[in-house]
Amino acid sequence: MVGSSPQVEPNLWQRFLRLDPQMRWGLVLIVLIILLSILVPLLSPYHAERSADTPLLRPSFAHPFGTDQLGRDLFVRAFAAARLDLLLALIGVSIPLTIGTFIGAVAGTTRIAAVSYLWRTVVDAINALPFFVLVMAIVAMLGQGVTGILVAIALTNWARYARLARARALALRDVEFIQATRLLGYSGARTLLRHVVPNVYAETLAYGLSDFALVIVAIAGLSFLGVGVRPPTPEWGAMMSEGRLLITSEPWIILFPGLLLSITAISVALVAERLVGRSRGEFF
Amino acid sequence: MRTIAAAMPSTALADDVLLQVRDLKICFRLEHGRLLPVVDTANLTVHRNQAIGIIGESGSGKTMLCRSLIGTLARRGALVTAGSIVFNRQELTHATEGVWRSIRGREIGYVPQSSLAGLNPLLDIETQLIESITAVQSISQQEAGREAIELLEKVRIPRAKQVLRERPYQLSGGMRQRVMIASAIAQKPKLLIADEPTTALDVTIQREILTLIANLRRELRMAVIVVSHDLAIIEEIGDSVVVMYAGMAVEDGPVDVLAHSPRHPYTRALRVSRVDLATPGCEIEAIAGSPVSVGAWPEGCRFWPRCPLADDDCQRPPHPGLRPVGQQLSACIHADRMGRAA
Amino acid sequence: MERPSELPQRTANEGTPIRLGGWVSRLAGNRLLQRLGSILLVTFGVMLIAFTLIRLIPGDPASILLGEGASTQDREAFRELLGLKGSLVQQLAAYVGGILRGSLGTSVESRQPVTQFIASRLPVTLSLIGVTISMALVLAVPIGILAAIYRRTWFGHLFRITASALVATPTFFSAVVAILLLAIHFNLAPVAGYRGNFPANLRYLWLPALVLCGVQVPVLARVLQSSIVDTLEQEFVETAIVRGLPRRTYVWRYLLRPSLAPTIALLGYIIGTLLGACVIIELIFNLPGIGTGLVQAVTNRDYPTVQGIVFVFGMIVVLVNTSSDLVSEWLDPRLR
Amino acid sequence: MKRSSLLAMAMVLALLVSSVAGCTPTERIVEKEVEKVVTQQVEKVVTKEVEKQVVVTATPEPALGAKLPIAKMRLALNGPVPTMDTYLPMLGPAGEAVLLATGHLFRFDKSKTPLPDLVDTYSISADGLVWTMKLHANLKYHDGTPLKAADVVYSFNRIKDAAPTNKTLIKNITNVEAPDNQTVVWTLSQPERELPSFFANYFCAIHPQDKVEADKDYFMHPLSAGCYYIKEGKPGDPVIVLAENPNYVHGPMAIQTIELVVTPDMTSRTLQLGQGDVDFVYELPPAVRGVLAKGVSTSPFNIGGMIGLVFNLRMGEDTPVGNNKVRQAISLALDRDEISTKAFFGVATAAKGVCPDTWPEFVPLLANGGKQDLAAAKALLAGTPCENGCDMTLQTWSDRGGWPEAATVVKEQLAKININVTIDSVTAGVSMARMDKGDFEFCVGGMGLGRPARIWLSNQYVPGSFWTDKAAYKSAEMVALFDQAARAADEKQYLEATTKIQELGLKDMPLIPMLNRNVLIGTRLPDNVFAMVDGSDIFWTATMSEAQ
Repeated sequence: MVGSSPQVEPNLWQRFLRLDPQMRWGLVLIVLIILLSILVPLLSPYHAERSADTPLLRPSFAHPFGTDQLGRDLFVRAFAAARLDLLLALIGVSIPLTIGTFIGAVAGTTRIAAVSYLWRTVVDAINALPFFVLVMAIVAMLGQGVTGILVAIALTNWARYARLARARALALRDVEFIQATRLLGYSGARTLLRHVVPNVYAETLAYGLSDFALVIVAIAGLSFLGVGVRPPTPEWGAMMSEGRLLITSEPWIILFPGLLLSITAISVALVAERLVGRSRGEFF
Repeated sequence: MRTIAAAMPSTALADDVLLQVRDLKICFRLEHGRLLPVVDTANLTVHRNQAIGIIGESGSGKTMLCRSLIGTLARRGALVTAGSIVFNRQELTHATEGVWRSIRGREIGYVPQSSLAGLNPLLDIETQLIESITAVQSISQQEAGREAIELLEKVRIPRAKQVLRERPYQLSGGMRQRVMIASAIAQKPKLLIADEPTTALDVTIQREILTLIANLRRELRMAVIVVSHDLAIIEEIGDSVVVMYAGMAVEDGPVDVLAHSPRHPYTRALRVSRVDLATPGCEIEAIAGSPVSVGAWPEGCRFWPRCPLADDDCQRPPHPGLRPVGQQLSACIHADRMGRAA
Repeated sequence: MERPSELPQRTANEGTPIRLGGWVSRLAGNRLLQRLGSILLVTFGVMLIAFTLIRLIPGDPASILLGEGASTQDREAFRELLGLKGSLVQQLAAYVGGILRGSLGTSVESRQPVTQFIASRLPVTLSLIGVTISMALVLAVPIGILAAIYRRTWFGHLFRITASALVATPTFFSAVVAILLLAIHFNLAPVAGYRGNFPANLRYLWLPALVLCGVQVPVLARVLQSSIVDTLEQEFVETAIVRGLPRRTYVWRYLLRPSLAPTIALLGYIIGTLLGACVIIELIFNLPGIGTGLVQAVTNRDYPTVQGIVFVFGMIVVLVNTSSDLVSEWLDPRLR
Repeated sequence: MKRSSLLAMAMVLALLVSSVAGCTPTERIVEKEVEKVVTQQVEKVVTKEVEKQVVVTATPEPALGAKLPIAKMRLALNGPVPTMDTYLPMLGPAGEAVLLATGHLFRFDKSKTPLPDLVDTYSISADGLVWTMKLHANLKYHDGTPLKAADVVYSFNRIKDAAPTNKTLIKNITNVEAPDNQTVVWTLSQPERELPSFFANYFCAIHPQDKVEADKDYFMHPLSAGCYYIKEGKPGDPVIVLAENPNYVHGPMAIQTIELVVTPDMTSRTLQLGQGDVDFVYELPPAVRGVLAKGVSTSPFNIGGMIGLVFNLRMGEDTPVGNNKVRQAISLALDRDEISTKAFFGVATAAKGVCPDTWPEFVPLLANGGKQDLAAAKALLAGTPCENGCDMTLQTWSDRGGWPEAATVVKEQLAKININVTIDSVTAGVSMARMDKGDFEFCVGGMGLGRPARIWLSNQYVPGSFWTDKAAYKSAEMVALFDQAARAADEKQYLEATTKIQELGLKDMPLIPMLNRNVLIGTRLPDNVFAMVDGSDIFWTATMSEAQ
């Protein structure tokens, strides 16, 4: 409105400064953890799975996080674990995101009445069941380990994205430009692909970020119960369950991986909450 | 705070003046501390048992003026930035919440604008009335019950006993408006402010509500302020009229005087454009242009862009205030010229 | 562990439009029928999911559990035990029939009926959930009100950030910290274990419930805050202010009661996250509930028990959903 | 806005950091010295002879002996008690409850010798084939129903063919009958000097026939002629309270009530002991070797047996597991001392022979004294499937303190003779089920169940018993040796036979002994009570007379 100097494209740093503190802190922490999870295992002299020193050393300069029962350096293991957890969570979110969005969009646009009944039984039932319980049950059937977890999370999480996508697609159905496409004689598929899915995708993507925080915690939770990734592979949940034994005498074994997991989950959640809040104009 | 306010030497008030609003300025609080004026130099005087009508197009600030009289500006994110409100010899512009709470309901009754949704949907009518009654004096429940029935009868609601037990969604629009008025006068206030009491009702019900308000004024010897955008209603109920335009009072005087000899072009334009008075078959004059939007008020007299008598003097700041012309007050610098031309 | 941002917004004035002009009298019956219908559909859905769980096993479950060396006769008996006989439809019919008769199959590990295993453990989980919900409501209501009234002050911002941080904190980490601080260091609660009857078991349940509240209270408080903020904009709240009603009546009758109902309506949805967290908390605090039962069944690959527990979890969610809907509609006619 | 988000971040971090700092108050410093004291004493005691079970009080001031009888002792069990019916396969905890709350003909004492319990006197015929046992006069169950000899006959016949272990002991019993209410006569096909220890185990509990057959879930609240009976709770409950049996023949007991608290999770058991919710915990995780808290003393205890590697001989000679030379090489490649220190913190000591080194039957037969000899191991591998590297899967029990760590150390050691081991850590229940079906390659196993040595050895080498069936080891020569031991007239012949058994065992090597199965027991009990309570994993509590 007020005439001012031509809007110069703000570079990344200026745009970063303009973000509100919650978003800024979140991003800083996430980037920090990702950087460390790449650098620490590379630069550190110790190997994540082989014993480095006498067991159960207190946190010292040589071993910032101390050593566990088998003498392995926990600082390296914690950040090696970060790599695995973040990777698993990334896959654990992206697969169900794409499947769920597509199915939801299709279910939202089709006119077949039976779809809504089928939907109410299958998808609402999956969403009714607690996420963690269903994932554990599927892992029991498919067998433990990384693939088991990823498939279980995909089979459970797609329903949440599908429901979101369907709701958005239904809302879009009577929006003018969708009706216009039907008037212009576009085929159902073309409307769906060119118009509905991109619209729905914007929303589920934002939701996917807040889901990312949950999936990291779920994966760690599974391994904590001894049902997910199994020792001796470095993984936050497994490390915490190993350290739980010595909670009275050497509490840092369980607290440091837990702290890292919490900080990652919290920072992703804080960033997601700003994004999701803004993109859906939702007050929370 | 209360005591200090009372001690302030208020201007020499005739003892029967109940409410005196002088050059009031109300602004909305925007982000980064910026203020958007909505009401600027509003003036109003209400005597005991007097009925005042406030007329103005939407956006003229009349509702915000009423809200400033009952102290609910903060809820809307607005505040009084200048001028004074003296009610019953008590300065209210910077009154604390405690002071306001002692005035709301007891001294000033208020019927909000869209009052059809003004009743709590979860409570039945009886509880909501008894709440208002027992807010001021602590009397027993049966006492309050009887008084509630009395109130309903006073506002002419048939089968009062049965209505008490019903929930708001079970009543018709007119009935709900009557209950709102009943709960407003429950504590026998000295002044009743009704903000567009009849807008959402159909015509037949409007007549009943207006006669009800007139009767209540007489019975309870209370002053009444009725706000509307419909001149017919104002003329019927009000002793005198205040015409608001773009946040300021442009004319203030007795109803009949303003009816036949308005001293401000806007008041005259309003009269002329009334549908119910138009003689069939001839043109109805509409006011030129469109109502000015808040915050974009022109310099000088704010009506000059739409005023047939406008000339260069009108456009020069400062905007003219109310000054006595004949039997009324007018904010138009050519007010006396208008008297001759009509 | 659901995300608050994806909770459906069923606050008073957003979802069902308040029909101002005279309520249309509708058939109460069809509303009940409609609800019953959707309950049955979701229940059947849960049954279907529990049923397909076992069919997810790659290869033949009998050979996985019995090993290659088992004789075909043993294998057939085992497939019978798992209910894998006959065509898919027959199996489904047998499974649903079994549930209606109240049997969820027999456990592979202990050869006892699954229903008996669950029945002995269910009271523990239910009492944990009960204590957690009541504790969460007691804590969330005051915080929600304060957060709503002071949302523009520093308290509002602090609440928003801490809430989203707490919701994202992994429950098992906060459990470990709670045990370290409250149980071991300050010796306020037993470290683990459980004792049967009602008043005695509260001593074992309050700490796990507090840890669960770490996630439930922020979610509930945020939902309450948003519904109070909506109520604040309502007209009848303005009437209450204008009447100069006493502060206590104003807060309780005009601020809290109209906002409680939408919060309770969402309680049913939040229960899903609570049950998920229960599994881990039961393990850490060693409470013999169906959560530890599930972990045990999963590690021992006891398929029928896993199937039964998943079904029971589904039923708890459906039950709580329905009852929270009924309570909220009874509390607030606008939601009907 | 900026200030508040900083505040929130600081608050969350402060909460988490304080929890770490929270556990380094003065209490930790006290623990430091005490820990030094304990570790020295642990080495001193273990190297000496564990047999004497010198009780080590870790806390500086020795806890005074409590006045007997003490009211209550709370024992943490690592699993629920499924049923009180003895013949169902037992897993640890159920054994304790059954032994305490049911009547037995004989009962083990502290040093595991079977003493007559319900039996008053017994005599053996010259040819050792007929045993006549006389029960005590007017024996009663805890609710007063009289106990008759016919109950003994019924109880034995009921479990005769279903006995879970040790067919060797009872396969020679051909007949049992009760001529009158107090005498029971057993006829055997072959002399068996260890018969009383069979009756002292928990599978042969005495129950009245009419009551058992009348009530479908009798075993949820069985009658007890033993030292305790179930006062509160039933099998499957989280807490079972055993009260002293007023009609017990040798009563009254030194401990009036025993509370069995079911805590499957090993960490929770340790924390409960530290917190004082529980007085006695078996098998503490060795990593907790230090003192948990004031008033808790932990001491190593040989629960009779070894920890070793069990091989699945069902796989043929052509596979790494089935090949004898590979197994010999693995035994040589193990550094038992490193496993002991790393995985068990020195609690379970390195093995030198097949039996625990404290037993009379012990003979140091392990090649190279059990020490690691990589060169010899590599030489042995020549000409075997593992000549230039092979893969093997090692199964371990995840709920036994120190076992998963032992598996990890074994994996690191075997990598030196390029045998690549992958670890499969499962719960004991799953592992046993898999081993029964031969669904494993080799597994970390614990050979417990105490003495006598011949029975313990038969457990590993005689077909039809626990470990032998799992390893599917069949050797006629071994069975002949065991018969010879059973018939041994005197101690010398008996020791000769057991030594030959051990030599053959190490030659065929179905199992590789690794460590003496010392377990860390934790207790808050006063010394004199603790002296009564500890015992092998078959539990023993003293009567008042024995305690004095």
